[in-house]
Amino acid sequence: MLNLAIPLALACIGAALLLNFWRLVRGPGPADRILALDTMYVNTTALLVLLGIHLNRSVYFEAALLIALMGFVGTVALCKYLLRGDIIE
Amino acid sequence: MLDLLISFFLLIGGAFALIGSIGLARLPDLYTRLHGPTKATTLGIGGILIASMLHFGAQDNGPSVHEILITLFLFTTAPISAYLVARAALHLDRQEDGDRL
Amino acid sequence: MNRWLPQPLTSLCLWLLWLLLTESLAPGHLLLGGLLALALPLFTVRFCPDRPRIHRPLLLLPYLAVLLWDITVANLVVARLILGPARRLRPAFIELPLDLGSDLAVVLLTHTVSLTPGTVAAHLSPDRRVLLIHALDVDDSAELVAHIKQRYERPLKEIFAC
Amino acid sequence: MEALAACTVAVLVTCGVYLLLRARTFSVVVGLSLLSYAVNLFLFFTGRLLGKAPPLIGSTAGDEAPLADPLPQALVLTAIVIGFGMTAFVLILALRARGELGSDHVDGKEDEA
Amino acid sequence: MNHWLMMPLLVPLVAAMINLLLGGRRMGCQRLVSLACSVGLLAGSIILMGFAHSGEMYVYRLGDWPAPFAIVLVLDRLSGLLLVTTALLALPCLLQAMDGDDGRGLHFHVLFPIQLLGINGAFLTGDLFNLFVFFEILLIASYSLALHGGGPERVRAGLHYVVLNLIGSALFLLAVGTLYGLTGTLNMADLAGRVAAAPTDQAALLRASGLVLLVVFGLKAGILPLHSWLPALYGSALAPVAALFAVMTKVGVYAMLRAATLLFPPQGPVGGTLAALLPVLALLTLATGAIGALGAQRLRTLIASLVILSVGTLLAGIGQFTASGFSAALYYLPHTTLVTAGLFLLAEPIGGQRGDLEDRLDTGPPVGRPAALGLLFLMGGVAGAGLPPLSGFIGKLLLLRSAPLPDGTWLWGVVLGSSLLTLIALSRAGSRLFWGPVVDTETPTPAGWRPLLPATLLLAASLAMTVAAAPICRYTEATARQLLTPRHYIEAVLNPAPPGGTP
Amino acid sequence: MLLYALVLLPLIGSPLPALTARLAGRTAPVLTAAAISAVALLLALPPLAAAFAGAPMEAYHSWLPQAGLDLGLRMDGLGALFVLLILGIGLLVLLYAHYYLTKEEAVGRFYSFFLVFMGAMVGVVLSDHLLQLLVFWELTSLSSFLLIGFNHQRREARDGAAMALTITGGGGLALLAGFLLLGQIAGTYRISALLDMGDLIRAHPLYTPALVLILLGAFTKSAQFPFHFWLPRAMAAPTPVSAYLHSATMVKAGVFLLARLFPVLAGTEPWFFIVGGIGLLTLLYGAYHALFQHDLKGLLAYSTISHLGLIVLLFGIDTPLAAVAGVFHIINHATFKASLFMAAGIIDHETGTRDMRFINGLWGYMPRTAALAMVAAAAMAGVPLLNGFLSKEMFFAETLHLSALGPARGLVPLAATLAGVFAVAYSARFIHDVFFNGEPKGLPIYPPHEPPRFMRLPVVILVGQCLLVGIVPGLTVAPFLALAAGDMLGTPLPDYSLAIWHGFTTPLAMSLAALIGGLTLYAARQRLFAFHRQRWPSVDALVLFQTALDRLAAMARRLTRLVANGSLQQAIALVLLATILAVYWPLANTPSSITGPVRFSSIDGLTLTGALLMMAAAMLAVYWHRHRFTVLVALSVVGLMVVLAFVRFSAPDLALTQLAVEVVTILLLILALFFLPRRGQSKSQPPRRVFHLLLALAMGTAAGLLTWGVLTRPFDSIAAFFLANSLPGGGGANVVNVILVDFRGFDTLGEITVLAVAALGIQALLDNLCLEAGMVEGIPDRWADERHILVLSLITRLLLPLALLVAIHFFLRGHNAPGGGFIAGLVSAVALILQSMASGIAWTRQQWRAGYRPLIAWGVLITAATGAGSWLFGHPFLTSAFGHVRLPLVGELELATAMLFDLGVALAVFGVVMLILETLGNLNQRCAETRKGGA
Repeated sequence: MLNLAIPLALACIGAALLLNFWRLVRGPGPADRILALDTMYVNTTALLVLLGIHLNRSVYFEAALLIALMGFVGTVALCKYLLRGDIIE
Repeated sequence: MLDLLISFFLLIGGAFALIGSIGLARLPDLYTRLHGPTKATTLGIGGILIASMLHFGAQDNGPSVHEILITLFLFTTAPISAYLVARAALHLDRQEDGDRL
Repeated sequence: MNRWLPQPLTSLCLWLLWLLLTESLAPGHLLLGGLLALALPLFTVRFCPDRPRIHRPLLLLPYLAVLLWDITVANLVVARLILGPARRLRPAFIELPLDLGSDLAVVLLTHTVSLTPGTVAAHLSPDRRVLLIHALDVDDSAELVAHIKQRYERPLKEIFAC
Repeated sequence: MEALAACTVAVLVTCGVYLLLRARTFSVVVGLSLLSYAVNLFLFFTGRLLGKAPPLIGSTAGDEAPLADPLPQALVLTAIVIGFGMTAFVLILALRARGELGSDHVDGKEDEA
Repeated sequence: MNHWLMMPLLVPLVAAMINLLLGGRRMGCQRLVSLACSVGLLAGSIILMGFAHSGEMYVYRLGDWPAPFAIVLVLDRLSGLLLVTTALLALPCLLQAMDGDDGRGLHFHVLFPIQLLGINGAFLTGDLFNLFVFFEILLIASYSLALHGGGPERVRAGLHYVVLNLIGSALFLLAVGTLYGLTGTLNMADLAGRVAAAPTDQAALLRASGLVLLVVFGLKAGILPLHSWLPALYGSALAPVAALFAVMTKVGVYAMLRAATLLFPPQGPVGGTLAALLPVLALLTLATGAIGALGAQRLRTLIASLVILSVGTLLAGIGQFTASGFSAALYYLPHTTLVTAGLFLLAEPIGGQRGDLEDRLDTGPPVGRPAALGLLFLMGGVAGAGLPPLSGFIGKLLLLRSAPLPDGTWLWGVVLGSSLLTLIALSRAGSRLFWGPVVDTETPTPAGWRPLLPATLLLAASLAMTVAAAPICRYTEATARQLLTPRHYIEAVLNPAPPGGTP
Repeated sequence: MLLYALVLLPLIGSPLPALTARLAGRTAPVLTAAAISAVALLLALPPLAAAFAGAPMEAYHSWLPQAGLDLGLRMDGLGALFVLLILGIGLLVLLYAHYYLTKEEAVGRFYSFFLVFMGAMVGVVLSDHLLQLLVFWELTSLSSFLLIGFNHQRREARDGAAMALTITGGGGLALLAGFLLLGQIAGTYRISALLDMGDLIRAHPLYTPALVLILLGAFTKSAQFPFHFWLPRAMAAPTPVSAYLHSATMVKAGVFLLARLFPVLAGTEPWFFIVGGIGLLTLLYGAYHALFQHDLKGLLAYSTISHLGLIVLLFGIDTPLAAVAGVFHIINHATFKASLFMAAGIIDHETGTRDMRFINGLWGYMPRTAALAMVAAAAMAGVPLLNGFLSKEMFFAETLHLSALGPARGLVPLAATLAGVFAVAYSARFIHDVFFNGEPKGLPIYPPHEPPRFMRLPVVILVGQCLLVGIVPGLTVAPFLALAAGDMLGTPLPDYSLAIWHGFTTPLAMSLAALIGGLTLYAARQRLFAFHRQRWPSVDALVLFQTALDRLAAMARRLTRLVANGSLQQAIALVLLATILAVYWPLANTPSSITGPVRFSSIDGLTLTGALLMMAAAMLAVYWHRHRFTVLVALSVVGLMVVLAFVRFSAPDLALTQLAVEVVTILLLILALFFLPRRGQSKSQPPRRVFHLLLALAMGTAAGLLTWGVLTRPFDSIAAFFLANSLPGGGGANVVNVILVDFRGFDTLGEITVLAVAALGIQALLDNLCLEAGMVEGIPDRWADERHILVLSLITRLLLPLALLVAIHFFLRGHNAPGGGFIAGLVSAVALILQSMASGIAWTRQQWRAGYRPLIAWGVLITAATGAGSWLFGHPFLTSAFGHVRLPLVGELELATAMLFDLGVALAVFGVVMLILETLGNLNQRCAETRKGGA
């Protein structure tokens, strides 16, 4: 069962990443790109957890946590740049 | 049985993540696109995290609960990201179209 | 209490979080987590100058339950909208007048709005009186405003007593 | 997989080098970043592409997959950190150059047509 | 194990960090710490050279792990020589900097020891990746030092320097990766063995990695097509910094020498290409330096060209892969380092009193204090152009003698031809700077002996190297022999002597 | 020892005049210098006696065998003769110079240089070692440079000096090569040993190159055609210098060398043709041109050239007798030419000019000087009863026996006579034009009168010698000549007589012909001058030379700019080209394939997706490189995919580090973007872009090939050791971390040092910098007015403790699971930065006041101290220790030094990141204040 579900889920996430990237390429505005990037980060978090299940190792969990954290920081910074220019004024 | 449950959550998660991204890809403007990632993707990852909890919890080194942490974290930050993106987009649009609002 | 335990709630949360992180109830970790839970707030308290006062913390639980449920529903709704034909969408910006006295409450409301069906918070007016919401599919904006006020704002008002 | 790895490194290097050869400091910095990604990947790949077991002794899996070569990983880690310092430095230097030379051209001159 | 080996690394590191803790306000204390550090380094380096002079290889196994696995430091005669050269150079540079240049930017007294740390580390380490790390240390410190004081020229030159070296670092990693991917080791002694034993189908890749290393080291050393950053950088950096940088190119040369003798000896599958290429590059670089010197319009550019020229000369010696060639290069190395540094220091007081002319080589009013400055410049020029009786001549003599005709025809031609060009360039420069119509306007003349002391010390070293040529040559000859028998190095690193065998 | 003293005395004594000048004015320096010279002369007497006794004094010490450098001095007859000339004439010139130099001139310096030159010259003639000779040789070039340029206010002095140095110095280099070759051939550099090896050397295939190189040296020094042109220009030197260097000593160094090496090198066809030919050419050329000089010293200079040519020709003729004549002429020329120079100097001194067109009729003003000069000039012309006549006649005689030339043998005597004609003519001009020929015209100093008596004294002495030698050669010069010539040839001397009268011989006829022809020529000088002006357009050698040098310098500049033109792009392209060659060349030149024997592993979809995304994002970054903001986003994607790759191939630690670093980098880039100009960038020219693209492709392919080559080969690494020893030896299950803090902890110490220095460097770079905030195109002009976003700041404050908790978690588990000091430091730094982003840096700084620089310093120090701690236990640096402690309640606890090490790392990394961001963040703030203050 798992043998089927994991590849399927992986495929879904993979497809999601591709779609995100598509949006990132298309834009049209910078905000769209930030959104796409943010979504990529979130999807990658999911992907890492999935990979952990797939490889049956829990060591990727921290990486997932960190991706979530760092993705957030990146998004904040990019948005702040659009809004204010200087992100740590 | 457990496998079934895990698989279910995995598939739910994967599907929602995909749906969120589909929304991001095909919806017409930024504000509508925002909805996909903020909601569907969040749930998607939630599903996968539950699956992970079940999967690792079932193994012999005790319950696996730290996935909750990611969930919590994502649920705290995703709305802010969305808010900021929308805020930025509004700001940019206003520049272009004058004060629409 | 105040000197050495400035934020008891935060400390408690941190302790729990530490246990979550390490996934261990070993005495060593209980102790270490406790120490950290005590020590960290001493340092971070400076970063929270205006400590939010939660009047009735217990009410948070039902609120969170409602929220969780709504999130699940939200996803199903959004999924339907996304997968359906894009033409049928009726997106709109809606202004939600706010009636909350606490900053934390306002923030929680924006979170809630963003996580629940078909709405995303987009802009909070500088005076914190109006929240601009973007909705994916709106029939009647007034009804949506009323729904949000009734379902989320009211409990928040109670919790924070403002 | 080997071909894919080689291809990835090649593309990253190509892109990085092309950007390096642009005339604006920012492009150069981005090019350097790409180049360092490529080099880090390359260095990492020299430990061969083992996808099963991170070099953690006694990690959860019961299967006996060979542990990945930890040495390149340690090297890449060092390289990443050093690369970070260098990128930061050259970036700020680009700012300084803009301040001192009044331009973000790498040679400090204004555009020559 | 001989813990002295850590001294050239830890002393500057601790000194730098103490200076960092002292902060920007207490310049006096910082100077004292730096001075103590430099003096200590000098003393320690001399002691280390004394150890090395016994002919024994001192291997320091960091972390007490067996050799090919963890990092080792290795002290042989070559490292000893270079350590002493660096320390000898550092002290006058520091003294000069303490004349006020150190306050023209932040953190000079942190950067300066770190620069020494990087250089010393590069000379001592026996591990290829660790060499990379030390390269980075010395580079990052050099970036900041080169930019110390600011100003458009400096920033432009610095930017080019930094970017090129970042590319160099990437290429270094590329080469290290290839070597590791093929041989599975990083210890240079171990690498040497594995490269020699590599299957033939790996030869091409190994050769490629060797050549990429050559490019990397060549970039640091400033050999022919890779030298374009050098004149601008050395021409614009503050005098004590430019003087200190005289040894930076030698780090590249050192690395080439190490690689060419240990990793890729000419009889091996890889080294043949290297051995064929090196002499050609050397002569081209030599010619480039000489041509650059002739074409220089500023004194400091001229001296920078001399740096390029010296690199070419060094490689011309090394490229022969004979004891006499190595020995010539190794005698020439400290000489050229100290003399070019001295000239850089001298350029400062000369350029400083010429007003808008600065150090441009146009005829202007002669500089003040012609006796002292002129004498020093004459010494520097004589040594730099390789005229008798100073050490440059001995170095050149050793080099020419190491390549007897008719095989050495090219070398003789290029070396002598560039000597002529250098002679012309230096005599033109000297006569334009020191000789000219006397103008009544008052030129600001530096007073006292203090500002000239560092330059005097450095140039006096040339004199000392002449007087002490015989013992120095004995040392360099022994060094050359040691380099030509890498077996000893490999054995010392990989097969530790039985306990009690090493002090 | 005596010999060493003889050489070293003037050299070591050379600073004394300069020093005494400072103390005791004008007379002290000359007295010092004269005293030194006199003592040296005295010192020369015992060896002279030894030389006469046939047992030359010598001293030889081995010094630097590696360089072939030994110390060797030997004073045989030839050397002795020259020493006497150098010291004797030197003393006279010193006396003369004392009166010649004016008060204003830096006399001390002059005498110092003079002594250096004297010492060097003595060194040249006494050296018994080729290379040592060369050392002194170059020293004479250098000191003559300083002496010629003594009056450096005058342009011609500067230029003349530089030209002399260039020519003679260049010749010296050729000489060096020649000597080295000679040494290589003979196996020794010792001259006295070489002298016996003539046959061996002449038979060697390298003989000719060695000969040519040595001759180059000799000819440049002795101003032989075509290297003669520096000598007339060197006349810009003060006249004592000319009298000393350009008559008696330095220019004689070249002919001395020919004489010294005569037994070694002479006797072959190349010697005969080159030396003889050049000598003959120079003889004629100099004689002809001397006639047309208007400058007194110019005339003398060309005459010197001509006479040197004569001597060279004599040596070239290659018979023992010719050699004797050559040596004889060396002596004679030194005496009469030195005195002539001195006379010219006196005239210059007394009239203020040296132009013969103005100086006329001085006989009436300074008859004594005139008489002396006339005698000397007559000697120069070869008038009987004077020394010049004797050697010249020997010369004429020698030209008659040139069998080697075959049918052309008659030409040489003819040419010699012709040269004699011109010599007489210019000597006549010197006498007639200067001392008679009407009245002086427009002299700067008028009326001229006799110089001080002692200024004339040296001239008197020298002219007296001319007379003495000319009249009673047998009593005066004969023994010296015999000794010198004998030691030069190394063989018994042929019979010759120094008598004035040999009967009516062909040489006498030639002398007479020269005398008569010369006088006739001088009488017809008007027409001749006109002819000369037409045929020899006034080409100034100096101008030519300088133009040539300037051209050369300009060409050098162009060549230099060809490679280093100040363009970074070109520099990068060169580095890349070199690398591309370095990779492709070996790969192309190998028969074996790049692909190795290892079987390929299969690709899975996920990896493919990731790789595709990475590549696509990288290409996007290139495509968009003008839209900087978008580039940032693309770069983030690449970084993210790199993280995924690390995860995919089992490197969790790497993934964590890369992630954290990635975000901080992006933050930095964004911060920097704010300050970069928004102006749209112009594209570079299409051909250049194509070139860059090709370069990039080639480089990329090279990297790809390397990857491919490496990955398809079997692998046997030292990794097994780490995997096996990590837990038992390093006490950690996370092997990567154990490598970082233990096996290769030294790398880590280095890398945090790099980070620390980078941060400090950045701080230094941003010091005093103020930038206009720029904006990027496509982004609005106006920023949003909301400084801090409530929603964000509130939540981030809540997140801070959580993030710190996570950081501590990473830190504590690092040794056994992915994590460690780096990541902990980076995560906590990011957490704090998040506060800055949400609430502003000023606010954050208020809450958190710790200094970052001490943090960095302590971090590095802790790390280093941990390493050094192992010394206490007698272990090498960085030896780790760990142990398990059982605590009540808590359970087992692992304590490892690695932990402390990692703590240092974490502190340093945290400090570094914060310092960088804070400095950068403050930039805008500070600038805003500056701008406000300025406005």
